[in-house]
Amino acid sequence: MNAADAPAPLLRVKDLTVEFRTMDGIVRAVDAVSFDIWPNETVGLVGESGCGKTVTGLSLLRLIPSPPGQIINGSIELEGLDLLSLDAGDMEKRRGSEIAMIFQEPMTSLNPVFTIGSQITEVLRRHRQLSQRQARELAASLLAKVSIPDAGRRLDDYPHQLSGGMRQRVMIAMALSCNPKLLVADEPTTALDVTTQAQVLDQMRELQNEFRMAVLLVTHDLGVVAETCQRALVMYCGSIVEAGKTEQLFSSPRHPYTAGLLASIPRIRAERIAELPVIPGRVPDPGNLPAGCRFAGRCSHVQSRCHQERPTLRSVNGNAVACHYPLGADI
Amino acid sequence: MNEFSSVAGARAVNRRNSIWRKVLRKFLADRTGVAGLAAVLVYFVAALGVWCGWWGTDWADLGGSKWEAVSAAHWFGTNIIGQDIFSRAIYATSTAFEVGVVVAVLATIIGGVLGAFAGFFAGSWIDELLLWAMNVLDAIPFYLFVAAVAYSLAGSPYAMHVAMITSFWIGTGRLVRGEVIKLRNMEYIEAAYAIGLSRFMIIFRHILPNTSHILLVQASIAFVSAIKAEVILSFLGIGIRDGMSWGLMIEESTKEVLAGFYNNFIAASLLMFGLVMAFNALSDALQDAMDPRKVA
Amino acid sequence: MQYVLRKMLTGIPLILGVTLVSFALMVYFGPDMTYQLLGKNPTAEQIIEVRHQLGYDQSFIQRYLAYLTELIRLDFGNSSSGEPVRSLLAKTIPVSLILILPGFLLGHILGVLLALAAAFWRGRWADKLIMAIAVIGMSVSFLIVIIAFQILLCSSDGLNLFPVRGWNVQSLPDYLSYIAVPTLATTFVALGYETRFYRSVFVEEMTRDYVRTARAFGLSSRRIFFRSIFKNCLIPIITRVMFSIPQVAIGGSLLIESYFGIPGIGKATYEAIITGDQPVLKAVVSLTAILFVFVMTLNDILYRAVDPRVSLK
Amino acid sequence: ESDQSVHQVSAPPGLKTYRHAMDQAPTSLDPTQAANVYANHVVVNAYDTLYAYKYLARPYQLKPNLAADFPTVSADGLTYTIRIKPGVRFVDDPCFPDGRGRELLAEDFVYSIKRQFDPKNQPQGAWLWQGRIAGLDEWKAAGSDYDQPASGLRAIDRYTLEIRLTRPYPQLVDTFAQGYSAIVPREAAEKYGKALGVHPVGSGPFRLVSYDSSRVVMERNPYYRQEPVDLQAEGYDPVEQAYTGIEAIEGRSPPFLDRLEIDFITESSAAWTSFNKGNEVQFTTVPIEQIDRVLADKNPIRLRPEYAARFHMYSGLEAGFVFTAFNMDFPELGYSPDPERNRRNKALRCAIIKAYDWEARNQSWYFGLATYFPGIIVPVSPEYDPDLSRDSVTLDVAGARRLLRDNGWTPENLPTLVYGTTAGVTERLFFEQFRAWMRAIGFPHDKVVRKTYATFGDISRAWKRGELPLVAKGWGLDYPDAENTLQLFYGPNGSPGSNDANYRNPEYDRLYERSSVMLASPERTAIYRRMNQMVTDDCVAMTGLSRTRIYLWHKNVVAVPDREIVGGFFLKYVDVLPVAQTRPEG
Amino acid sequence: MNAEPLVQVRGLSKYFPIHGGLFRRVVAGLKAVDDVSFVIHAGRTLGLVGESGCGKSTLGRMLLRLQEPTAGQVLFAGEDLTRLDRRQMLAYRQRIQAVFQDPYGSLSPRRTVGQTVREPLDVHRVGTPGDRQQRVDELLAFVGLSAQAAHRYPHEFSGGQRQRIGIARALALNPQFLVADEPVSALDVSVQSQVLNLIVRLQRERGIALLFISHDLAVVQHVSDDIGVMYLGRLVEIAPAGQILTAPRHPYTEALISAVPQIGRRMHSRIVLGGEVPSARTPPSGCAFHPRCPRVMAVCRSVRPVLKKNGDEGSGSVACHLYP
Ligand SMILES: Nc1ncnc2c1ncn2[C@@H]1O[C@H](COP(=O)(O)OP(=O)(O)OP(=O)(O)O)[C@@H](O)[C@H]1O
Ligand SMILES: Nc1ncnc2c1ncn2[C@@H]1O[C@H](COP(=O)(O)OP(=O)(O)OP(=O)(O)O)[C@@H](O)[C@H]1O
Ligand SMILES: [Mg+2]
Ligand SMILES: [Mg+2]
Repeated sequence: MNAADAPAPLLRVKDLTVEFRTMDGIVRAVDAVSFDIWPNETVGLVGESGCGKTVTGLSLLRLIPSPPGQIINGSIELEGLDLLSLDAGDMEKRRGSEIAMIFQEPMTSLNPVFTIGSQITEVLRRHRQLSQRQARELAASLLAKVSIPDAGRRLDDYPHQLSGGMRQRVMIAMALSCNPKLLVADEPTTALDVTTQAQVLDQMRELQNEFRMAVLLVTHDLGVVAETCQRALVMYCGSIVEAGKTEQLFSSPRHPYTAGLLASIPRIRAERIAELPVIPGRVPDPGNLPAGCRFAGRCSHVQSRCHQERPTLRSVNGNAVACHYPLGADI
Repeated sequence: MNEFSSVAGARAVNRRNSIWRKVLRKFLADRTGVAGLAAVLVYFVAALGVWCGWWGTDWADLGGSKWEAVSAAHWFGTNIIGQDIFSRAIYATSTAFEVGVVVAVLATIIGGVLGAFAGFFAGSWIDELLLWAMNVLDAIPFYLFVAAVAYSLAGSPYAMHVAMITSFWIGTGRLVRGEVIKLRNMEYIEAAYAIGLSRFMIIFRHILPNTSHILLVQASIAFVSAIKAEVILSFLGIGIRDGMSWGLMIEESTKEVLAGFYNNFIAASLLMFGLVMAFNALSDALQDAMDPRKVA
Repeated sequence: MQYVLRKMLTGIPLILGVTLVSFALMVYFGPDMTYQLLGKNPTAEQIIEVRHQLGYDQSFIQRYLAYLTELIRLDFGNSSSGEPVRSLLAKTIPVSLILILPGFLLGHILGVLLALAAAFWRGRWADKLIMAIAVIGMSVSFLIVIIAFQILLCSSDGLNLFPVRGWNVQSLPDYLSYIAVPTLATTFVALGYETRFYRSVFVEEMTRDYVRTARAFGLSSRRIFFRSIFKNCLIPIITRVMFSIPQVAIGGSLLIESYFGIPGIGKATYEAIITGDQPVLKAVVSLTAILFVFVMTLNDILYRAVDPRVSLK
Repeated sequence: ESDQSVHQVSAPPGLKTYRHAMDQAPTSLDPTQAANVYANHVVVNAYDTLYAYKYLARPYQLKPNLAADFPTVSADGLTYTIRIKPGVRFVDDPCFPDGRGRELLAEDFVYSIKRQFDPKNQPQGAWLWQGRIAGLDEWKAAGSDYDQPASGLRAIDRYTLEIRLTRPYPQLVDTFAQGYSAIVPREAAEKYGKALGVHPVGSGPFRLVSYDSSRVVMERNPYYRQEPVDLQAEGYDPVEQAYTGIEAIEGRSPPFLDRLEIDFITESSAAWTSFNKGNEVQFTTVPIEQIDRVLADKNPIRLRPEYAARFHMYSGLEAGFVFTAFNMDFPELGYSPDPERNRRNKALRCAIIKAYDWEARNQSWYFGLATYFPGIIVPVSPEYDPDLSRDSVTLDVAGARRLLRDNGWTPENLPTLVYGTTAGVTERLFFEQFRAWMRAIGFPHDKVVRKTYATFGDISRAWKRGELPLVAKGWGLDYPDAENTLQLFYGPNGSPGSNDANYRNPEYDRLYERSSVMLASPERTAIYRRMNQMVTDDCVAMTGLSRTRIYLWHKNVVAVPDREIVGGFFLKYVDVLPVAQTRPEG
Repeated sequence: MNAEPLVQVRGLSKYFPIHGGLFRRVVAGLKAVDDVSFVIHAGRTLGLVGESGCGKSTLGRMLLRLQEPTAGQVLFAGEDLTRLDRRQMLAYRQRIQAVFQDPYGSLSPRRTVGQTVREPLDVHRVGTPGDRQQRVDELLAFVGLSAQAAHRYPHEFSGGQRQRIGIARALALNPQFLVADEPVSALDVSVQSQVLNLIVRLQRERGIALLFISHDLAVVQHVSDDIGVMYLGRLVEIAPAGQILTAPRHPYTEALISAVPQIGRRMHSRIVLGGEVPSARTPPSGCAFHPRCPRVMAVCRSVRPVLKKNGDEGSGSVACHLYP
């Protein structure tokens, strides 16, 4: 296992491209996305609705619904092994044990007609040689770990008997159960109340340290990223437009989109301001993307080059940014 | 900051009813569905011709002798009293459409309206009453119910229609009710209340139009069911009274097939199979195209 | 238990409704038996006499109330052939049940199996083939299937394997030979509908979020499919099976019974309708209503057994 | 305890079983309901009647059955004395004190006829004796108390009956061959009440095993009286009937079967298939649609060799006919107070009769095998006149059109012809054919309409209430005497009686009344024929047609089947040979 | 504060029946909203925050008379709305309007935007049909949509645009009071601010009083003059916006503020509440917050605190035993 500062990343995604065949033609939901994740690191993936966050997360586990979706290009290397080259059965075995994913909707993500105990033990027994009793005991201890009171009895509860926060914690317990190296968490707290969200995020962070896994935290909430992630990736229209260490990215964003996003989120301020800064316009239609920079239509610094040429990700002052004219860069 | 014109306005303006357009586009992409539609249209033209008197007019004439074989004069031969089977089969097409359309339209309207009322007033006595009525009618086995209606309205040529409508609206009613219970909690209904719309206006302006996908699909199912039921009912002697239908032809044929005369049987069952098959394909494609989860 | 009781109580209005509607249709406005009971050269006086005997000269309310008291006593007297209705039912219902049961079970079981296959290989050729056959099956009229099967399997023009008609069952081979063709025909026709219905249930369930969750934790698709999804699908399956029981038990076999000349309840009822045999009709109608209420209750109980979300409410 | 539904055993091997097919199920086996051949097939085999028709004689002839002899009739023709055979026993049944059938006595006959006058039984046979046997109507009016006597119907001792009539009734003995007059023991009727309809207790050749809407199963009545068959007396015709092998039963006592099954198979195709299989029903009437496949020749009727090799065949005309009468009470085409209109209406009716294409009907429905004839005396009646003019049954479209034109009928003023039928397919095609014929003489398509009725009961109601201008019906003879069809046009029989045409012709009525008390004689025949001519001349009905029945039965069955007049009498004479002996494999 | 407030809510409560037993009798009441009182002055905004299920929407719906209160009064310009019958209420519907949460669910998918915006005008028969058309165009322009938009269907618009259509509909009748139930919660961050700006603008330009419901304090504070905090059906604190954010008094308010994720702050400073949000079906005794409260006292378990005016330190009220 690699140490956090070791040069070899845990996950190396290169040029990942995912397309969907839809009624409106082919939609490229993820377009040549590349990024790395190092062991025991939390990486935030932020962006607006529909920019391809979930699809990116799903493709790491090869769970893109197919048809209509298909990974058409790129590689996903987990500890040097290209997941895309595995056969289906092999991949199945690695899901859960090496790479796991949890989802946004705690209400529907658990099977309503089985007890949570049986759902957790099923996962446990799939990946480890355990007896039913051992699995059950382990499940109870996992539930206790995610601070579910009275865990032993709760195992016999059905999902609908739990609150949203508890369900999400059950999901986390399931994710931890087989000790994966990478957990993809797709908006795990978005459906929860703020106070519950705080609880769950706290818990995730603690457990991550205990179990030493890497987390790819998918969210649209910049605040959450700022508070929990070491590094962040900002996506816009299927591509990563900026990436870097969280503090630096948020304190001195290079991409106009990142900057606009940061400015426009309402935050608790001492003074009421007359008008929030906005990013004008809307995200372009995924089936009808502009030729040049996809943000060009909404960008306040747009120049003619932006309409013709697509910028690629390059390093600017420590951040990686895909912009011809990054902010605060001296060109 | 009028970004509307910059992004969406670039597309053609005033494309009315574009939700239906989207449905249409999806539908047209479905090859079996389109083939079904084409076949249904062919049948429809056949039926139309009968209504307009272009063909099939001699279905009641004794134009030949008994059980003539297939010939240029009689494409499907003649029946036991010398009537032209082809004309009768074509004429029966119009009957099928008549029965299908009358039953489908009325059953759908009744089911839609009553279902919408039940769903809208779910939990109240109106709903209870309508649910009760649905259960009551559901509890009576279909063919027995139809037979009972047919015999109690004996002599009326529409007994069969009445019976089918009375039983077919229930399916639609239940589906619409379920959908309306969902719709009822949509915020646009609340918005309509907030504006001051009366409940009736809400039902007719906001709720029913939003069940149109169910109504259309249900109507197409009712159409097929009506045609198929007609055959069995006519066989049982409680279907079409005067005129010609595939059911009557099959009824005629049940004795003939053992005499080795298959023309009535083949003509009617093939034509009917074709239409039902086409319509099934059509309604499947419609169902897919109109699935709200896949549309809006 | 309390629940069952409540359910049964709510069944009372249903029974009243069913009996009222059917009474009005079948008995009150139904065929007039008078003229069938008259001789070849009747007099006006005899007509009045027979009408009185049959109770036709009473008001609707009187007759309906009389019917309800019969319903409470569960005694409907004698059919027009003179046979006590009870023994008529005791004779015909078992026949209908064992006649229709194999087809009923086969239709549902095969339907579920085919639907499972189609849903499992969704989008592949197996799915397409199964669904194409299902649509074909749905498009053929039951009547045509019966006629065709009878010619093919029972007549000397065809294979001549099974009896054409009748019901002379003393042993298992007898039974099998008599039900073979009806069962084939019913199964053939039902299969299309069942397969399609169940497939859509399975497919719908396959798109649920929890399936994706299970996959994300590495459970095999087979296991997800046959364990997790299947249990969730039990509810619509149970509902469909349950609610087709009254239909097949009383009316569903009508066509089969009349075509194959099998003395079952469907045929008896149909004949009672066309002749206006009131006692039989009353009994069948009451039975249907009671069976329906029973099935509804049973369905709810099973529903609760399967779906934990319901049982707590 | 002999619960019948329980031991519904199939034919155990070794039992001699005959499976008969019939196209309809009886609705009840109670003699009071024995209104048709279907019921009679069972009733006359479960019960005894005083008289019966001879097995083989055609035209039909009566013979004593339970009666020891023909009745002794008083000179005025009003008092009949009948002796019955002693020692006849009812079958064993729990209704009898010790479960053993007791002896049948003259009193039982009295009781059984009274049952036809007891409204509780909803009897259908009373019309045969109403107003004829003295005292029965009074007995009914007094409350139908079986312990009260009826003056005209008495048992003078255990084995002797005395019947007194109000007026001569030459057909009385025929009525005692009907299922209606079958003899029921009082114990059974009282014990079973309505259920007697499914639980016959009689003294006939067979006893019931089981009965439902698809078949009846009977077994030999072990007590049935031993009466060796005398073929000569039964009217055996060696030339015509020897092929059936019927001589084998000479001198033996019926019944010869251990077990008799009658399958009620409504669909003739199903009956045919079942028959052809060889191991199911052993008798069928040839379904009309099979004629071309089965017959090599129609005149005379001959089977194709492959069928002739396997089956025996008998063919003959039915004892009955079909006809369509006008309801004369409809002023649009019947009697009108206006003499001018009356005249035009008659012309209209005559034109319709001319347009009626009996030949086409015969060809399409009966493969040309039926016989159509003018008037209402059917060919099997002894009084039938083969030389009658056939004008009224000959298609004459031109003549019909001329008649209409000459009498001022135009498509606009023609009345609408409402043709009532039941819902069957044949009925509908009959109608379509009729409509096409009427269109040929100028009726617009929508002036010939069909009105369907759910059941035969419902259409009878419409007829009896005079709601339909056309009455299309069939009539099966109750006894072989033209009186049985002539009464169909007798004025006082008007609706709701059997004269659905409501034909009222004083002259006809006078002749009918005169002939109805006459015994068969050339004089009576002449009167019958005059009446027949009147009906024809007045253009009251399109008539008539008698169908040819073709019966087939397996070669191992020894029988001459029949279903006319009463129906079912032949069953007790049926014998079955071991299969191997007779069945050539084809 | 000057003059009479435009909206006064007094002791408003809503209990939903809980059924049980053999005949489904009502066995208990679910207190979705329990004895809530506050006022809103013309042209001012009250922000209402609280966690899911605490009764915010129910409260909003009662103000709109979409739901009948179990108890209490809603005075609008001095008139008690809860007493009006359907007909009388119709007149007030013009003056009180609503904006809803779900940009997808609040517009009828089978009606064009024009029809939707015009519908209130048609119902209340405002002006001639020509006037109405013109008014629709004006409204669409006001919310930043072109006139062509009127002919299109909702699904062709983005969430933010739809929310603006909803606002246009609410403004059609020139209301004096607007209830906005989570109008931006379903929107993306970059669009959220567009809509928030619009709401601020219409409030400023038209002087509309606003009840702004949200679960997100950051959003609420941006538009509100005063902020009310709800917990399990009860108002636990209400105070001017600046004050509540800088000096929250109720421990729940404190926790809520600290739980909002903030850029430029690491998690350590946060107050994390233990336990789960209790269900409104089985509310805890005493102060409903006590099982989760970091500063719980013995009295909290048994005595339910009432909403009391803050004595000295600024305006506002709080319901907590910490502040006797
Ligand atoms: N099953 C699918 N079929 C067709 N297109 C899809 C499908 N799933 C995703 N897409 C397309 O992929 C794009 C990215 O979707 P994705 O779900 O990854 O967005 P997201 O960033 O997770 O958004 P959100 O914040 O709403 O969850 C969408 O624009 C959508 O058009
Ligand atoms: N029609 C109803 N019948 C029964 N209970 C209801 C009904 N409507 C709401 N409730 C209950 O009332 C309580 C308050 O609901 P409400 O919708 O007002 O909460 P909310 O604060 O708006 O929540 P959210 O943030 O989820 O929108 C909840 O516990 C809810 O379950
Ligand atoms: Mg997503
Ligand atoms: Mg809410």
